[in-house]
Amino acid sequence: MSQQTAGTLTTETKRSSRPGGTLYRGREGMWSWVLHRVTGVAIFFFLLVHVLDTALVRVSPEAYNAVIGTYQTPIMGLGETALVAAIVYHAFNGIRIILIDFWSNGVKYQKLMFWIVIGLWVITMLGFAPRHLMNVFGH
Amino acid sequence: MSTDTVNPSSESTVVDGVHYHQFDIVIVGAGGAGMRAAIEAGPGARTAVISKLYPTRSHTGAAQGGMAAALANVEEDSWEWHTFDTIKGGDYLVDQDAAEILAKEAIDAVIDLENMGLPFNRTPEGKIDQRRFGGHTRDHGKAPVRRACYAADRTGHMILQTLFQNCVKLGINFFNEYYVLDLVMTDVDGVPQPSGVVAIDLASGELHVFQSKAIIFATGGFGKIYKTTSNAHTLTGDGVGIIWRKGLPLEDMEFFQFHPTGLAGLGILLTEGARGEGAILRNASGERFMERYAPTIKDLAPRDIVSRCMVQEVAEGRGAGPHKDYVLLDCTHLGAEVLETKLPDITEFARTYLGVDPVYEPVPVMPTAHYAMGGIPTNVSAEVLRDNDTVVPGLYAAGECACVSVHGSNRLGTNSLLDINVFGKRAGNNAVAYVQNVDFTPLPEDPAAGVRALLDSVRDSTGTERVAVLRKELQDEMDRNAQVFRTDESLANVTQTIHSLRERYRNVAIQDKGKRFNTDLLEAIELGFLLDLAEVVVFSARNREESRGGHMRDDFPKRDDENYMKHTMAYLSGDPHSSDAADHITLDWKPVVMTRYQPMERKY
Amino acid sequence: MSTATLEATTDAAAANTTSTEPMSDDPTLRPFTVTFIIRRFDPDTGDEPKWQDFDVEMYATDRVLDALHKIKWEQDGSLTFRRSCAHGVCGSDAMRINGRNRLACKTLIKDLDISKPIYVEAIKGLPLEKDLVVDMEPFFASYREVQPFLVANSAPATPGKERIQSAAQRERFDDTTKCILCAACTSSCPVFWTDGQYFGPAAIVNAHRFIFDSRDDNAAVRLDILNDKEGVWRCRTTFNCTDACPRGIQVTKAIAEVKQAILRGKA
Amino acid sequence: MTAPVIEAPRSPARPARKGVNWEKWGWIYMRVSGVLLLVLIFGHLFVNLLTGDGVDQIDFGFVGGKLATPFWQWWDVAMLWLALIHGGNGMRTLVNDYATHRTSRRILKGAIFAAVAVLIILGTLVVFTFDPCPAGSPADLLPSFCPAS
Ligand SMILES: Cc1cc2nc3c(=O)[nH]c(=O)nc-3n(C[C@H](O)[C@H](O)[C@H](O)COP(=O)(O)OP(=O)(O)OC[C@H]3O[C@@H](n4cnc5c(N)ncnc54)[C@H](O)[C@@H]3O)c2cc1C
Ligand code: HEM
Ligand code: SF4
Ligand code: F3S
Ligand code: FES
Repeated sequence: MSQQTAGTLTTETKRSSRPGGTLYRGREGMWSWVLHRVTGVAIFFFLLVHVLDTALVRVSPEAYNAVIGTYQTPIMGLGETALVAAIVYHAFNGIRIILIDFWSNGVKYQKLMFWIVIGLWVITMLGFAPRHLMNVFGH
Repeated sequence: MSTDTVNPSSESTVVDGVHYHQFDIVIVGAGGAGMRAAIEAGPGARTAVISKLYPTRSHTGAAQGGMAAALANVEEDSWEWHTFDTIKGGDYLVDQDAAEILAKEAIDAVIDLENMGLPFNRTPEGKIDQRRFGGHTRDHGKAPVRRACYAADRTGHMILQTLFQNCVKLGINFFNEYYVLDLVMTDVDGVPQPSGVVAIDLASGELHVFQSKAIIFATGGFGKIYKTTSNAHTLTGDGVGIIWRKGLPLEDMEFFQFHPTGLAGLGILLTEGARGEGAILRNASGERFMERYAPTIKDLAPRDIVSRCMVQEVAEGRGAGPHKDYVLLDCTHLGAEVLETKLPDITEFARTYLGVDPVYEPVPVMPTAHYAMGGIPTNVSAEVLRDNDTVVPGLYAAGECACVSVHGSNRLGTNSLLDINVFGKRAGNNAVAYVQNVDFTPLPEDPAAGVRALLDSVRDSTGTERVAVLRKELQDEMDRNAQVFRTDESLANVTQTIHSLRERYRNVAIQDKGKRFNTDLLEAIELGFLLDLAEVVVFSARNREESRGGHMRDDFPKRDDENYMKHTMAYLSGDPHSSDAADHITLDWKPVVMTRYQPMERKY
Repeated sequence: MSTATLEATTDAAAANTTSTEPMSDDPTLRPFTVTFIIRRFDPDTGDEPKWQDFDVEMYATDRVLDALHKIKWEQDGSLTFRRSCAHGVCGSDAMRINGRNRLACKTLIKDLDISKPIYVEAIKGLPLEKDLVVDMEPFFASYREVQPFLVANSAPATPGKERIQSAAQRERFDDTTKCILCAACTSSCPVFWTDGQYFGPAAIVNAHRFIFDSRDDNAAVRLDILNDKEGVWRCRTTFNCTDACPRGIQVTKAIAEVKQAILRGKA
Repeated sequence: MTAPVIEAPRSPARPARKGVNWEKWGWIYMRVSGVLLLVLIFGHLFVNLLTGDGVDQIDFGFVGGKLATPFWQWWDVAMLWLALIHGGNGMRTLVNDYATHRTSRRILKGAIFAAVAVLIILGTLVVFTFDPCPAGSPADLLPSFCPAS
């Protein structure tokens, strides 16, 4: 049996001979994961900033308000909508992943559940976006 | 693919660009027979398995229906009955001592596999389940018996996987995608003795010489001499061809089995297990025509008989379809449940490749070239024979490439998976015993010279012939003239064709001049073996002026025990390129071993 | 037993040889030209892989493998790919056809959109050797690593007989016994593509086949192996493996079952 | 005769893992925290962005008002910890996937860890040491319950 373990295979040397080719045409499962990953990273970086800006409440009310004021500009308003969109997708799809992992029929219905996630996402965003954008642009 | 995948226990040395290895036992072929031998040989001697394919790509994996053994798990059965069926099924050209061993050791062979992990289908009591198969009967032909042990309709797949898994467990050395091209023989006291094999590593294009004390050939069949065949593209009979070119004999090459139920036009197999489960063959008018030909066991008559009946139905205008060129396999009454659980793969084949759903429609089928009964002659110890009874020390053969002969002129379904296990195991065991007390036979000077010359001649050829063109012509002509029915005239025709193809083959050129993974070169070499073997098949067939088992001569429709109750032994005895095959092929006879059963008329 | 005449025989045989042509005279089943764009790589020059076009006459019922053969046999003999059985049971010819992993011998032309060219390239994530051929060794190394063989410590109840296993116990792992080790799954897995270190779905499938075999006693060891940095936890349930498996194995489900078994600490 | 006796496989026994199985617990953690975060974040977003005037209402007074109650203190701290560890672990997965070199892996993971740790500590301190009515600040910026107002 091979002395190599699968965990230590050195593929580095062969890298150059592993060209990519076309984009893999995955289905719901793959794209849902791509989105999940992208949204997860986006939320993470937002969160870093968000904790910092919230920490300004410890500095002084003026400092906090100055920074938080920028959240109320239209550009940030749009950005916030995107952020919420990302969180909502990530959250719903996270539940889908958890169902796949723990519910015995989850695997069977994963494609359907993806479309449900999209559906719920649309509904949630229809509920949120107009309300939020009205607040942002309403003044 | 450096494929000393599994802890290469031998260091190789490189001389003049040729790699040299030394193993006690070298097994050529990693199909069922080769790996079964390796499981015996590996723990007892330093063993290497060389295969032109990754082991799990071998065609054993395509076998579907089952493996026979008189376990009597579901109904009364005995190995004696199994012996009798095997002998009768082979139209009495079976060596009865070998058939007895096959049937007796079948039981252990199946249990071995089960204990190694093979997931057989189970009876309600949890024992190995068994199903009916063509030609297997209770009490000497009284009624069909359930004797075939099976794992859905992928028994061969499971056998191949299980054997590979156990090779992994044992840490067998595999040299995958190494193509063996020559058997090295060294003259010892004027007698040529095997001393190793020469192979090309396909990934690198480099030559490797494996010196060894014992060599086991397990290279499978050569169905690719025909066009319509259930065999893989890679079943080109290289092993049998190598033996032939060494001047060693080949036995019973005229007997090739045509399996009745290949998907019409494609040759992809639908297992006899379908009929074992109750499927019925019908002609255009829906008639269950086998009732006319074999009133007792009908659709479960042996393959040679069913195939002939099918061709005859079509020949007499009762074929189905727009061209009236096939018959129908009707599974519709079995119900979706049986099809999906017991025959899932073939159900899918029909759906995928013909767009026919067996649950609702009958499937178009026609006979397809399936199994070589003949091959490298061996005794019951799997030792290769130099003539009727002298063994070549240290040389073994097992599986479809060998002819023990347990199948005689027609193999019963499920007996081949059995054969590869029983005689593969024997080959492995006997090789281990043999290598304990002998030394390596020295290699001749530059053992790879012949192979290098062969490869260079093809690679450097500036000829104009294309491999694919020649191969297609060979396969078309073999289908036309040497298939289910043969006559002296048809065989004479195809002999002519083969000769001219051989001449053109000298002029064959390839386009890929590269070193690495040169499958263009590989196909050219394979074609050489196909041509050699087709010639022997046809020459042997022409010589046998009778009809028996898989060999049906329209001009001699009767079995002729007086003159032909004997095995054909063919030898390469002259310049293979002489225009008359008789100038370079010599035929001889070998008696059939009879123990208990006297030939009778074969009725079902 | 037969009295068929030679003519009749040859006719029948000849009819057999018209084979790959369609079985009916339906005019929609006439051959048509299909363009294949194949990603070529020649290891002897070592140049970057490049795409090459081929036009091939095909019937709707032909397979992509037939097209590759036609190209190799009639146009360019150097086109290199693996194949053997030609009907989806040996696992030789997994490749990327129109961006998805499939077996060339199981992909019918009629199931592809032939108004556009058909793209064919090697599977992804394993070292490219030549044209459509990749080095399968890393793939098999992972396979060997999960101990894909029965380890039964006890002897069968009756010596010299089979171990008893109920039909239901047998059914428990039926799905994963179908694997032909074609690597379509592993090489479709986005996680495997990243660094090639992940065990990959095929290895997990083959571990599953034994973990849930009632005769086996080594489940704990295999679960431990897969409860590893490169084991089941790397699976991100992208389902590419399940979509790609030519044997219809519910690969992601098998992986989920292995995860659950690890969490519960037993099979 | 039965199957050949086959000894223990020759594959090298894997060295026993040392310490915690990060992959397994990470995997479990992602799921548990995910469910909790769903509630916490949705609640957070709802209260902050959809009730009242939405985003416009957010200022020191609003936040200070929330953070003065233990309920929202704990809510925000839970969210902070769960989300940062969840996100940090997720980022670690990404680094494992895409960073090929040992050193770059180590640096990136170190950076993620540092960021997560610093922010968790900072955030927790802020929440618990926070004074909603800092002395000397203009009263109109402060929550309505501040004595100054
Ligand atoms: C579709 C189909 C269904 C079948 N169903 C049944 C059934 O239900 N029951 C039954 O009993 N039988 C069945 N058979 C027959 C049986 O499967 C085969 O006869 C048997 O599997 C042959 O096994 P083998 O080990 O001899 O050869 P194979 O499995 O064909 O293996 C040959 C090996 O030799 C290697 N090799 C060949 N040439 C070289 C070379 N030059 N150098 C290196 N390596 C080489 C190949 O790589 C391969 O590993 C079926 C056959 C077919 C085609
Ligand atoms: C709102 C509720 C949330 C739920 C239900 C949720 C759920 C999940 C789940 C189940 C995973 C694991 C995915 C997998 O293993 O394949 C995951 C991954 C991840 N999450 Fe969340 N999450 C949530 C919020 C967040 C937040 C707030 C962040 C950012 C800080 C975040 C960042 C990430 C990241 C970066 C990953 C890794 C993605 C990957 O590996 O592909 N998530 N999430
Ligand atoms: S699980 Fe399916 S796709 Fe993966 S190797 Fe096995 S057969 Fe191929
Ligand atoms: S494609 Fe890969 S991520 Fe998991 S579901 Fe399949 S193994
Ligand atoms: S050639 Fe065997 S699977 Fe395609």
